[in-house]
Amino acid sequence: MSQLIEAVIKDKKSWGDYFFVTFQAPELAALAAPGQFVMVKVSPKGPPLLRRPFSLASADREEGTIAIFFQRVGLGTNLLSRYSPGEKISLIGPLGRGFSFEDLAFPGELLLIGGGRGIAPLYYLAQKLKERGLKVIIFYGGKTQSDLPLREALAKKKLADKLILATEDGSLGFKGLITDVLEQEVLSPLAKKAFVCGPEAMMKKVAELLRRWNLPGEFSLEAFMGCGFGVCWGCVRWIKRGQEYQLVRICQEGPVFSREDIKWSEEE
Amino acid sequence: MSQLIEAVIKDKKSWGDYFFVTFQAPELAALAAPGQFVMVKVSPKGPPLLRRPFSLASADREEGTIAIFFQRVGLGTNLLSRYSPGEKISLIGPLGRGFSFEDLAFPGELLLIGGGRGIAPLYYLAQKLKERGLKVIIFYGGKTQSDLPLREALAKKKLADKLILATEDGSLGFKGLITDVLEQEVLSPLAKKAFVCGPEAMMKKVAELLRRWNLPGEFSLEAFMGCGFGVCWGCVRWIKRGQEYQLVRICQEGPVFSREDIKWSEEE
Amino acid sequence: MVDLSVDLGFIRLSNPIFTASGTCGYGLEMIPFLELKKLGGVVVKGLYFEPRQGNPPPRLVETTAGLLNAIGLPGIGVEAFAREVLPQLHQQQATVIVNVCGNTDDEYERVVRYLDDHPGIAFYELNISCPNVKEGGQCPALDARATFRIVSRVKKATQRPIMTKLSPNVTDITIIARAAEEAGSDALSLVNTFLGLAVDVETGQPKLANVWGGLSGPAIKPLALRMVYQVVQTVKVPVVGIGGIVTGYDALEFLAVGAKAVEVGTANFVNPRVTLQIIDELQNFCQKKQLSRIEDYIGSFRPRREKQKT
Amino acid sequence: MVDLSVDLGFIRLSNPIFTASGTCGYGLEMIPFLELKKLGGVVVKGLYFEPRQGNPPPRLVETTAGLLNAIGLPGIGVEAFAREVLPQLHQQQATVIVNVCGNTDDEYERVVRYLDDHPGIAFYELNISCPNVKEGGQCPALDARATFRIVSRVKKATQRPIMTKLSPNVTDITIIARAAEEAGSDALSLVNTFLGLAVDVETGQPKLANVWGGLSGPAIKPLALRMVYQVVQTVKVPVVGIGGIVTGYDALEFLAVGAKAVEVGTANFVNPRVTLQIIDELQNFCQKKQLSRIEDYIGSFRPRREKQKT
Ligand SMILES: Cc1cc2nc3c(=O)[nH]c(=O)nc-3n(C[C@H](O)[C@H](O)[C@H](O)COP(=O)(O)OP(=O)(O)OC[C@H]3O[C@@H](n4cnc5c(N)ncnc54)[C@H](O)[C@@H]3O)c2cc1C
Ligand SMILES: Cc1cc2nc3c(=O)[nH]c(=O)nc-3n(C[C@H](O)[C@H](O)[C@H](O)COP(=O)(O)OP(=O)(O)OC[C@H]3O[C@@H](n4cnc5c(N)ncnc54)[C@H](O)[C@@H]3O)c2cc1C
Ligand SMILES: Cc1cc2nc3c(=O)[nH]c(=O)nc-3n(C[C@H](O)[C@H](O)[C@H](O)COP(=O)(O)O)c2cc1C
Ligand SMILES: Cc1cc2nc3c(=O)[nH]c(=O)nc-3n(C[C@H](O)[C@H](O)[C@H](O)COP(=O)(O)O)c2cc1C
Ligand code: FES
Ligand code: FES
Repeated sequence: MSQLIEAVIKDKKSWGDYFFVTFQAPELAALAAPGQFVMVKVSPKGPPLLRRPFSLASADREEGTIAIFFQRVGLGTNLLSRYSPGEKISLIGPLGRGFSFEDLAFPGELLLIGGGRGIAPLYYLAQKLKERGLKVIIFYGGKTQSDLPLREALAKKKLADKLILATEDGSLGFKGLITDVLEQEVLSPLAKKAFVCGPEAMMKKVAELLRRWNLPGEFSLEAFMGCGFGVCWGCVRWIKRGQEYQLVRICQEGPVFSREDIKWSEEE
Repeated sequence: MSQLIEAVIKDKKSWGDYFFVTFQAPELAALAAPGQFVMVKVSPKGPPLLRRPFSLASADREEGTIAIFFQRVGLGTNLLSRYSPGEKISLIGPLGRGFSFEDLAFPGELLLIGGGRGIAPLYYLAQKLKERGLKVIIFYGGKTQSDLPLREALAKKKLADKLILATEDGSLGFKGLITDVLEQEVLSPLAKKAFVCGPEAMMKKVAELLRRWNLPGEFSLEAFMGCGFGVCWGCVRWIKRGQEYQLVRICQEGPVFSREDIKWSEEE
Repeated sequence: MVDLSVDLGFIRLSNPIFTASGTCGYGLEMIPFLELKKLGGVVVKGLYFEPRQGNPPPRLVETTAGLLNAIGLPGIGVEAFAREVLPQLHQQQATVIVNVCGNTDDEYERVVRYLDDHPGIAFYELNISCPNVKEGGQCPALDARATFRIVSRVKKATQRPIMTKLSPNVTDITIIARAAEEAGSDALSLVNTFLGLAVDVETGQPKLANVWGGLSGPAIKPLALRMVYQVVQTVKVPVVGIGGIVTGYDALEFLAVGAKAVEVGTANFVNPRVTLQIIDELQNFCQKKQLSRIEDYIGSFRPRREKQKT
Repeated sequence: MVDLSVDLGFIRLSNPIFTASGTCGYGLEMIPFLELKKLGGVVVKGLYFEPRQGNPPPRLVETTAGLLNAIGLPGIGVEAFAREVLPQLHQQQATVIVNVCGNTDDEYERVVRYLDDHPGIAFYELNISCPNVKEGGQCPALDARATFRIVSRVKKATQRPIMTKLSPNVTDITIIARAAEEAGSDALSLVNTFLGLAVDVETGQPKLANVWGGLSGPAIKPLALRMVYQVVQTVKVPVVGIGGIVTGYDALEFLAVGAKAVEVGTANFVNPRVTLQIIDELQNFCQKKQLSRIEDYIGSFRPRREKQKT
């Protein structure tokens, strides 16, 4: 069950336009799972009027903390980036349905594929997968070097058995799209599933590859959200339910969906 | 000529809900006169949408600074109270017509009568009057002790030859309204003029006394202001022009008006 | 303790604060955040007879202090509603108001006839004012005759009281209000959303897939309040005010001009507990003003128009 | 260098950005902040034949992202305007548009007849849509026949082009737009303010002495934009868009849907240089988009309505 709380900012790290903010929020930490998100009131009185959704990038039950990792792209994220530790902010969460990984077991190998800020939910997921002793291969791509700020934390915390980086300008890791790298990947027979979050075009390309490889995959989708908790019906997307596509609320039945349920283009 | 500038906050003092904020604003300091005001953009994107007017509480040509003294009463003043030295804020000023004191000379004696935040323009005026060697008697009233935060600065800077304080609850100075004190005042034959700013009811009462005493007086009036520079016609008040009352823009032809030109009630 | 209950004539409600249709789902989604029985009423999402998908995405655009929506009334239809939702709402002891929709007069009638057979509904809100279904915001509430026709027909078809929800996109809302009243509407609610548009200047495309959308939120409050006041002055039936309400102060403005109750919409998205906060604020206001009943405040607006000088 | 000039048919203007009537005084008050000749046009305060005091104060209330005004068109009258203001505007090389008001059809006619004798006016904006003069927001622009009548009469009385300013407080603005066009209006401008109300809940009094006021500012932008688009689709004469414009992005939305120019109102109060900033933003936008003329952007809106799924 999700909650509406006032949380105190405990810590804040930043790299250019990217921010990692930790909140003291034991009520949410107790319930959180990777792939879920929170709705954040970035400005007490607005503008913007509405909350903004951010995936959980971490949650620690013992510490009673949760964290988000976000990129500054517009008004809301700009305001959010200005808060300092000690300040309070209103959160609703945890919301939505996260990744399914409970049925995965050693010696399974998982591909986590994140583009830019899309690394956020995967960063949390990787922690959980490593706790279960699974092998985690992380593909982390961006336009340029500065779009991959979590690479050091991923390495330091040993969240990836293999960390593959790619930048479009070649400033770090492979030069090109992360999907180019992925395409050249020789899939291990132990590969069990992929977890994906990133820009729409990237996710679409990954979905194609997974289909080709016949590998199960889960995608964390985005949509502009009016409420985040299922009352406005504003965040819908075409998702397969039974035999047909329906307009399904991302915030309620997602944001994580299986590859084969997602309608990737008008033609499908 | 008034200007639109971005000014850096140089200094900020506060006493409870009262704030004295100094801006580095040489363009405005060069033009400022007591009784004039500035329009302040308290929030870059709003709300509130509109600027807020504040009297100049000081201006120093050499330092290139101006100051405002304000009370926190609503959204705009609340936001304004949160700025810190070093931050920038958009100002328009100096605006309006200030007090006339150029024709006053030694050994003239002036009464400055301020209620609460109404002390702001008088604080500036007192500086100018003292520079001219005039005798200044300041009446400064409020609900309670904490409404008179400028009393110490007035004393320290020797801006008043006589500083008379009054509080409604008697916590400081005379117990009662500042107008009660004023009423008991034995007017010196040297008294030349009164300058008044404060709540409407107080100003009305002072106007009555001045009429009785046949003493010239100037009042700094307030009205909700849309623009502050004369284009919206939102700030009008009934003011005598020639033989009849007209609806005159406070921001353009005021905010300072002579007692006998102001319509104090519907009946007049 | 202040008595916040209000009398709509056909029903007395524990307080004048409802959640507005389309902004609290079927009510159940709000349960994590508030006890539904604490609300004066819960107006559930617009219901057609059949299930519907609604409009394609994107369905929402944020504007300054407003929200433009073109949801297009997706829904589960009356059957699933009566079977799955109503019993749960009943268990929560919610005062349920169903927002009734139809593509045709006939469909409105079928919806109420079907629902009349199911207990647990306090009354109906007849949604003849959604701007997001027909091209260019067309809806029956733009026309007095269409309003009269649908309301009369629904009135005859149901045992329950009906409240007709009006559109603000009209020259004179009092004409439509009167038509609804004459057709037998037991109450009126207003306003639904204002027809608006937003353009993505980079692509030259509309920001909403449906092109048009309905504007709600704080931006519209002064306009909604004006219309509620006009309608209160015109009709005898109770009026429920809607539009941009976020705080107790906002709700009081509507009550002052004579609304017997108010619905809170977009504000629920920002703060799902906002309705309870508003109820608290009404309590405090009445206490401060030494009013023992909120009904003593309703209609207290005294518009003294100053003599105009030209 | 991008060519920002726009052609209204009867006049070519250096750029599509005007200051809106009532929000830049008589233009002269803006001189401390900007060079008037840099603007596409300066629409001065509404002018009646005689001087007027306007409405009693309070005349303004701020709302969320909006401003409710009941100024009531105070002004110096045509004589003082022609004698004292026009020569100064001329000296500033401003493109002057006079906002023409009247209590009667006759007064509108007298205003333009009088002003026709004075040089230095580019064209007239016929204000038939001010909600702050008559009780309850009544004005000719609510009615197609009244609109037709006044516009025809003024058209016959003047040598100068006229642009009719429409009210948004109507069910179907295209009907009024067509009436004005048929009556000979050379252009249309829209929107004037939306009729609104604000209540002081402490006193139960209206916040404006005039009770009603007109809402302007960012709050109304999506509604104004929708109406401008509807009118552009309906008439052949050029349309000038107004309502809530603050940034170049806002202006571009109106140009995209086909407005040939825009007027900036309330935003001037917050930032008296905003119009120049908008002009800069248009420049930059065109450069980025490699458009050599802003006119290539005007009307570029392509409303692809996604097929609706119900
Ligand atoms: C379930 C979910 C989880 C998310 N998790 C994260 C996260 O962990 N970290 C993170 O950085 N971001 C995340 N996002 C995206 C984040 O919510 C948006 O970046 C944010 O709302 C933008 O707000 P803004 O006010 O700064 O931008 P706005 O001013 O609203 O918009 C700025 C620009 O971003 C575009 N934009 C806005 N929202 C979206 C969106 N949802 N998708 C694509 N483009 C958009 C706008 O079109 C505009 O061009 C998530 C979104 C969803 C739906
Ligand atoms: C020429 C001029 C000079 C001023 N100089 C000063 C000054 O030096 N120091 C200072 O503290 N204040 C001064 N004021 C008043 C100041 O502008 C207001 O207090 C301020 O605008 C309130 O803004 P807000 O957003 O905080 O309050 P809001 O949220 O707008 O209002 C809060 C409360 O204050 C009331 N209020 C708002 N404006 C006024 C007003 N103009 N008069 C009376 N009540 C009002 C409202 O009705 C409301 O009850 C001056 C006003 C004018 C017109
Ligand atoms: C996302 C959304 C969905 C809505 N759906 C409905 C609906 O199904 N039926 C209806 O009568 N009104 C609907 N409305 C209108 C609201 O009930 C309400 O009339 C309007 O939003 C104005 O109130 P507000 O400003 O408090 O939001 C909807 C509004 C929004 C924002
Ligand atoms: C204070 C004020 C005064 C106005 N006076 C006039 C006027 O004299 N004539 C007129 O046609 N419109 C008048 N208007 C309407 C504006 O010209 C404009 O149509 C409206 O404000 C919407 O634009 P905005 O949202 O950019 O302000 C006035 C608006 C305001 C806010
Ligand atoms: S964001 Fe409101 S239903 Fe999903
Ligand atoms: S505040 Fe706009 S004219 Fe005075």
